[in-house]
Amino acid sequence: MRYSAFEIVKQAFSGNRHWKPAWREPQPKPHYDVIIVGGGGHGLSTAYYLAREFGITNVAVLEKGYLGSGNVGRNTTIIRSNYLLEGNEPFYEFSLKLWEGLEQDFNYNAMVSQRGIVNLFHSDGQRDQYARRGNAMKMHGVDAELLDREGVRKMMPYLNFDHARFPILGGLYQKRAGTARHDAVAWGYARGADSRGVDLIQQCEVTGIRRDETGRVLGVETSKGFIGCNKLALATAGHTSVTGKMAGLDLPIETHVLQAFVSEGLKPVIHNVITYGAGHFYISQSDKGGLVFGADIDYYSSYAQRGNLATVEHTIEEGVSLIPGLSRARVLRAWGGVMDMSMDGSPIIDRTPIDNLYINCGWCYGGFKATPASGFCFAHLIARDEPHYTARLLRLDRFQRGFLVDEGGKGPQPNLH
Amino acid sequence: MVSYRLAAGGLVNRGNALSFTFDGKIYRGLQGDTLASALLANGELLVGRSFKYHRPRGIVTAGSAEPNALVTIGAGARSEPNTRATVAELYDGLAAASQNRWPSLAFDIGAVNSLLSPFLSAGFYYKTFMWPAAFWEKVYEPLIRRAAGLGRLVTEADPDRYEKAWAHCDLLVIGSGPAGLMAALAAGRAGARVILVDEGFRLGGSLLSDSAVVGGLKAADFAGQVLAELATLSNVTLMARTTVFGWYDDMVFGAVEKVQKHVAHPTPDLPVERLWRIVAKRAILAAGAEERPLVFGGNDRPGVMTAGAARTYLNRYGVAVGQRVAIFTNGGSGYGLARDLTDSGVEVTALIDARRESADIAPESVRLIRGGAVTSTRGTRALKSIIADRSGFEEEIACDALAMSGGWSPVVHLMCQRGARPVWSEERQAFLAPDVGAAFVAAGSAAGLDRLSACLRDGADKATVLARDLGFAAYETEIPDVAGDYDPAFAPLWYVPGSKGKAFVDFQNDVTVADLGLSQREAYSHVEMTKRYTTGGMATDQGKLGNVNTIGIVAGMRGVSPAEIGTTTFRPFYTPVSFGAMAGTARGEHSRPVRRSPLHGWAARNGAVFVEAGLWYRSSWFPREGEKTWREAVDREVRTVRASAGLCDVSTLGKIEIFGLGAAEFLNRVYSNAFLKLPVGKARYGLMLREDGIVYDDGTTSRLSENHYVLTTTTAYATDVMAHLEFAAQALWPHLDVRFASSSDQWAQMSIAGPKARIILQRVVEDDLSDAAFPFLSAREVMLKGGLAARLFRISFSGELAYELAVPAGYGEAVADAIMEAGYEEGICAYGVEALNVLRIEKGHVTHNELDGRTTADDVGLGRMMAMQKPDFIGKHLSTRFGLTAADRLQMVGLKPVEADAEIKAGAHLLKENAKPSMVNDQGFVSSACYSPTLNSFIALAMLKSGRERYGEKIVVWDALRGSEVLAEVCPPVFVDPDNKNLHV
Amino acid sequence: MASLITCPHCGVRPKEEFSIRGDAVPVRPAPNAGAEAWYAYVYVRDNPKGRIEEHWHHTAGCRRWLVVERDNVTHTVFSVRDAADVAKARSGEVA
Amino acid sequence: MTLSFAHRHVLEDHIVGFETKPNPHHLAVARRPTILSVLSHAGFEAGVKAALQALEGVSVRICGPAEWLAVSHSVGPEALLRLVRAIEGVSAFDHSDGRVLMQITGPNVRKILSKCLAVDIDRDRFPIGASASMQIAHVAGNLARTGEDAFEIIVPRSYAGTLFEEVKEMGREFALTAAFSPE
Repeated sequence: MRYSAFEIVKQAFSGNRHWKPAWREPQPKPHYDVIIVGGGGHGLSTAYYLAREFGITNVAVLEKGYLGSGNVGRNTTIIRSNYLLEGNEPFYEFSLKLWEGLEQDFNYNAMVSQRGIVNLFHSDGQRDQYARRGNAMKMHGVDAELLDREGVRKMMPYLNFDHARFPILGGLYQKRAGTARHDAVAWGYARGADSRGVDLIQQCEVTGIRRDETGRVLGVETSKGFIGCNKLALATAGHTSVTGKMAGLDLPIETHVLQAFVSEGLKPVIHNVITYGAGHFYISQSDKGGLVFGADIDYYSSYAQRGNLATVEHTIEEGVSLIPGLSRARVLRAWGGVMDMSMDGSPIIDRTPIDNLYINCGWCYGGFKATPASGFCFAHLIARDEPHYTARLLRLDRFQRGFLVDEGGKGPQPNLH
Repeated sequence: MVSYRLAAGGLVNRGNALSFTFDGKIYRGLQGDTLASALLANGELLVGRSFKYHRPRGIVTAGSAEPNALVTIGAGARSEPNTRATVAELYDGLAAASQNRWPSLAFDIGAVNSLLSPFLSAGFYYKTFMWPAAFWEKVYEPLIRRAAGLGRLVTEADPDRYEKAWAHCDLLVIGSGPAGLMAALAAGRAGARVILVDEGFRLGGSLLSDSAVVGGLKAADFAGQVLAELATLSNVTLMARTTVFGWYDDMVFGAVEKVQKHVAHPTPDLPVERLWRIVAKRAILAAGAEERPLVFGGNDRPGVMTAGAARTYLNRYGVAVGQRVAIFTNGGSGYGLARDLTDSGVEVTALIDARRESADIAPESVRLIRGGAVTSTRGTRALKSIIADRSGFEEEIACDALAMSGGWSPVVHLMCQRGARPVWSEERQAFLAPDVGAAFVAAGSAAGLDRLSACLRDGADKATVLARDLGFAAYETEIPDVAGDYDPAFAPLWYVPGSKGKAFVDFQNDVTVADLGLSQREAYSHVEMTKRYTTGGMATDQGKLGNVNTIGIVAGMRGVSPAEIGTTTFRPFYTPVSFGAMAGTARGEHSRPVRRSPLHGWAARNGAVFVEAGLWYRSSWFPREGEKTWREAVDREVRTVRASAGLCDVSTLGKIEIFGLGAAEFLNRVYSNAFLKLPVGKARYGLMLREDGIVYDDGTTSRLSENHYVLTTTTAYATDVMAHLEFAAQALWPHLDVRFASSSDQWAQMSIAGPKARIILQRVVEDDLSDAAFPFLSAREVMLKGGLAARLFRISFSGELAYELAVPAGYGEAVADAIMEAGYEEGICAYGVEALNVLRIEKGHVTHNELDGRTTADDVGLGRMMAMQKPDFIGKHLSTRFGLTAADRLQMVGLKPVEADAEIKAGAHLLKENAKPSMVNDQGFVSSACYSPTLNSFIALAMLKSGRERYGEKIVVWDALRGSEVLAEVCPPVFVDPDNKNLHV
Repeated sequence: MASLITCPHCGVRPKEEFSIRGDAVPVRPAPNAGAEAWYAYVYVRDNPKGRIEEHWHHTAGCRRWLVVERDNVTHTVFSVRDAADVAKARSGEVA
Repeated sequence: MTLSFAHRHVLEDHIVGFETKPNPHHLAVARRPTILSVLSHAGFEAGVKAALQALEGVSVRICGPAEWLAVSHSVGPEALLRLVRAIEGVSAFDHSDGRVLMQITGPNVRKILSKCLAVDIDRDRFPIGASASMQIAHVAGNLARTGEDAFEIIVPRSYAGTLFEEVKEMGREFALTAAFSPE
């Protein structure tokens, strides 16, 4: 069923009683060409692109909860491609390009909204770093502007210019960045994959990976029984160590929790995405009026989808320091996303030492914006057994070989990335 | 006028009238009112508009679950959007305004959405607004954003104060209703440290709204009696106006206290709100139960509210919610209300009980309709009548208020915030609190449904168990007799079949039963997906009123038990918390502590312009009269240092005193270069790596005596390096005899640099400073003239003859003044970090601009500092990985523009001449740049692919971000005195 | 955990007083251990779901490194020990 | 050339005027107390602690295992350093200029402190004589209880201004006054 304005009108006149299910709820087949573990954003987009770009449709996505129940439904919805390093910038730009055509592509309004992002800087040193990053973006043909203090003030007069501990000196602006409606991203990919024949199997937890004596993966043990496959792809960020261990993989990943927040609905004041350079804080305002914001991880390892009060306070201290007017707004809800913090802060999309096992992990807290490219590149890898050009540096062996993609320069302490 | 104030009754102070405004109109209320009760007392039923359809809405509850009566209170920088009128304490001068309407509350253009509702079904926006693509951002989204939100955020800074505090107790009791009060009493009498909190401005909870008689007293008086006793116990703290919003690990509860939200003019000596972190050994959740609305056509008409709310307005505030009140119930609550209303002389036009039979007895004067249901309501901006249906027979009943009761849901929110899910009880037809261990239990109606007497008993008993568990001798608490309460038991009725018109499940977000049906048809069937697709439960009340009904209705559609549907995830915050309270004082200029150098006053007196450097303020440059730009000052400072002498504050560098027989070995392992043989009285430059082989930090370390060193770090890394050393000493090599402590704050440290540095310093220092007596890299204690012991180091960052002098911090200013005076004739100047930066760039010294967490020692030309012959040092073993030694790594070089006045800026990238800009063609970047007054040219340090092989090459300094391209020559990174002659004079 | 940590030296303290480094299980290899061992020590993390050991530094208190043994799902803390004691015990000496 | 160097307290800029009469809630800043950092080498911890506690006119503040501050209002830094360095297994240095000491007193002092720190300072849990390093108003400092309603705070000099202002702010509710201690 194609969604269109006409369809909406037509359905409205029959009391909205004839809308079709957005996807089937199939029983698993005994065997698939490809099984993707994880029905989150990355898993679903991988399935979608496998079907759409590479013609591989005998695919199952196994999800232990409901579709989109992982981090895709629990994040601050920012999309951007303002990176510094060669390992990252082309990949995230590829992703942003896919975002730009996404709705028409999968016939679902994911409300991709390119309202721009401003990374504020507060010292000369930080300006130099952002200039370096902005020039890297421009080298790759990506839009970037360096705003001075007045430029920032003109765009966001409500920021704290006069009583700040760390004055705002300017900002790196990427106009094409913005936000997307996170749940709709998952649903759009799911619907697109389903309509191309992919089986989306919910409430199906993978409990083991079955391998033959040569080590080859035969399939997965699940709460719905054994399901065989030719290729197995893990897209279980947050839990990659757990699923990886089922196949004996040891990974450069620690799991941490990142809290995010939303305020009560308010008439829109903040039009773009802002990141605070003197601390960890980022904020945007959704199309419903909620202020969506977050800051740093809780710093300790956690698989619990919840954080602690100290981080909440710290986040909001930063927020009020940056935007004094927030003081009388109210925070409505906090949630916690469980994430793979990799040892250099960048993701891994690669084959593994096990022949037909592929992983997509290590997204730290930046996985949402990567959803389209991650799926595309992972599908490319699975289909062709070679990395997509933009993901060629996001390899698993880079740690051993010393080719780190360390955007923050923080070194091998995952909670610092 | 429909609702009105009764002539008598209630807990309001009839002798104290308060004046307030709503949408500009002046009203009178009474002390003890909420804004909601005062509006009702004035007959104001219409208080807000819903989010999506802009339907007129009235007050539904008398508490914190209110979805409709959201108003903005206050004006200007003190205006507070989305405030629930039902919990806003009335004060004289309160000014409230309705929200989400234009041009006025009564005539709201947005209400046209209601007519379009067939097109605006759940999730409609996911299916449309996609064509043409460009229209989304230009047309559709701006329209959607115009409609977004409820209240308006004022962007001015908040003029009020906020605080945060910690509290500790044996037992935290949340809720001061019957169970909470008795729990506090039982534990308080036993001697436990008890904190009793309640979100209301008057303690007593539901007792304040109850018409029952407890121990011979009116329920509210009984509460008063217990509170009076609690107030005499020094181990009990009573906290009204305090909402526990979150339960965190280790029994830490977050709570927010409204300290001055009920006054027109807050005093600055107190905060308006205070955030509490309450650490409790045990806790009792006695938060009561929330009454569910019934779901039927037109259940959102102003005038429709919960029965419990109607009872509260009647008994607590002396307000009748209507002149003719109809009641629609599926349990005893409706009967209790009918009795209270008739006792107060308010007409009850009909009591419609969905159950065919029950033991409840309606007052004689009230017409009871058993087995009936309300299928729709009439009225435009206020309720005029209801349509009651009994066995297919419809009857229109005129009324101006409808009280509904769909049963009760225990308020278990807090106990579910750490992952446990509430448990469906078939018997209670409610989700009950999960078992979260013995330290945190629910009591009273929060623990299930029970009569008042049982709640009193439950609170006392559970507190007794917990107090005994903590070792207190707790005795059984006597529970008074209760008369005149009602049985709140009910039978399930999730949705009235045959309802006409929209039947709302989530009032604020306008989610209807039809929306739930659509979500199921479209396969958004998991309850979390249903929520996300319909937005039910996502409003400011977070589904407090609607979620259980949603679950019941979806269960009905699917033909399963609500247990199978389950709840969505409970997360903080129980009720929304102001950013202000969460931020406390840590905002604006106070967002981080300020660190002041001991030479701050000296620098200020010398005219310094300060700059933030981490937590510090450092002197950036020292402008003199006539200097128009910062560059003029910096150029002069640099020239003065190169020609004569300057004094720079370097107190902010980290300083760590290291002691022990193992100190030398320790240093040898934490630095990449050799440290075992550093002689006493000598300083050495050291390079510290991370374990992955990347440079971490640099600094000098001096051996002051055989087993005493002082190590310095950069300002930025002082804290991290200290922790890093502690890790190495404690977790890696605990056997080494090494102890250390930071002495960063003890010393005022100043660098005296320049060819005249010795002459000047000698005038202040007793010891012989000749090159022979105190050569380069000397480091030892000296005596200043006047008898002050100091530390002197002959080290140089500027490349000139230079010393660093450290004196006890309190003497810093005096000593700096003395040196400035001693060097007056030589023209000594104060110089700041900007000049220091120029001096070090000219000399090719690195900072964290170059050491950006990705560079190796070799990258920055310090490969010789990798003492690979040492068996072990941090970073040695991974430093030889292929990627870290590859030939095309970025290496530090100098850059000189071909045209001297062409400016190079840090952050520019490098391209081969005529190369097209692309990431593949990217040759590196400029890490540091400045104008060199010594060379009369811009110069830069840059990281360039295979840089050291490319001296002499012309390269494009590409700065498209700032619109510049400069041709520069690659050169060695040391621009001044490459042979280090100046250091040894 | 994570709201409060009972420091073996200072008693119950809020999380704000600590800085956290990460997994405390990997042991620094012997200097001659070889590339694979060093790679594993610096980069590879077992990262189990459940009981873990983590290095916490009591930065605003006694400035000792601690090994916090806890559950990363329930956040229950089982023990908090001084890292030096743990390191000594691991190297075969009774702490 | 003979020089004499004036010593300046870091809070000179924050404390203006001495005319204010101390209120019941008062913050008294010591002008020049002697404060040494004392570290014990492995194996000597108990002996060092006992020896420190035996020193006359010296208060011992616990920073952590094997680390203390030795505080005195009567013994000067050089003299105290000599005494302390005579203890076996000790390394010590003069920290008098690197640390600022203030005493806060008053019937509601615990209420003020509960707004500055997280530690339970109920009399049963933090009795008179107890001391520990902890976060005080966002600054790592040392707190000691010197009386029923009296506490002593020692913080790094560079942070003293921030801490002083924050404690004063939290004391506003009880009209907290502040001044240098009378010499």
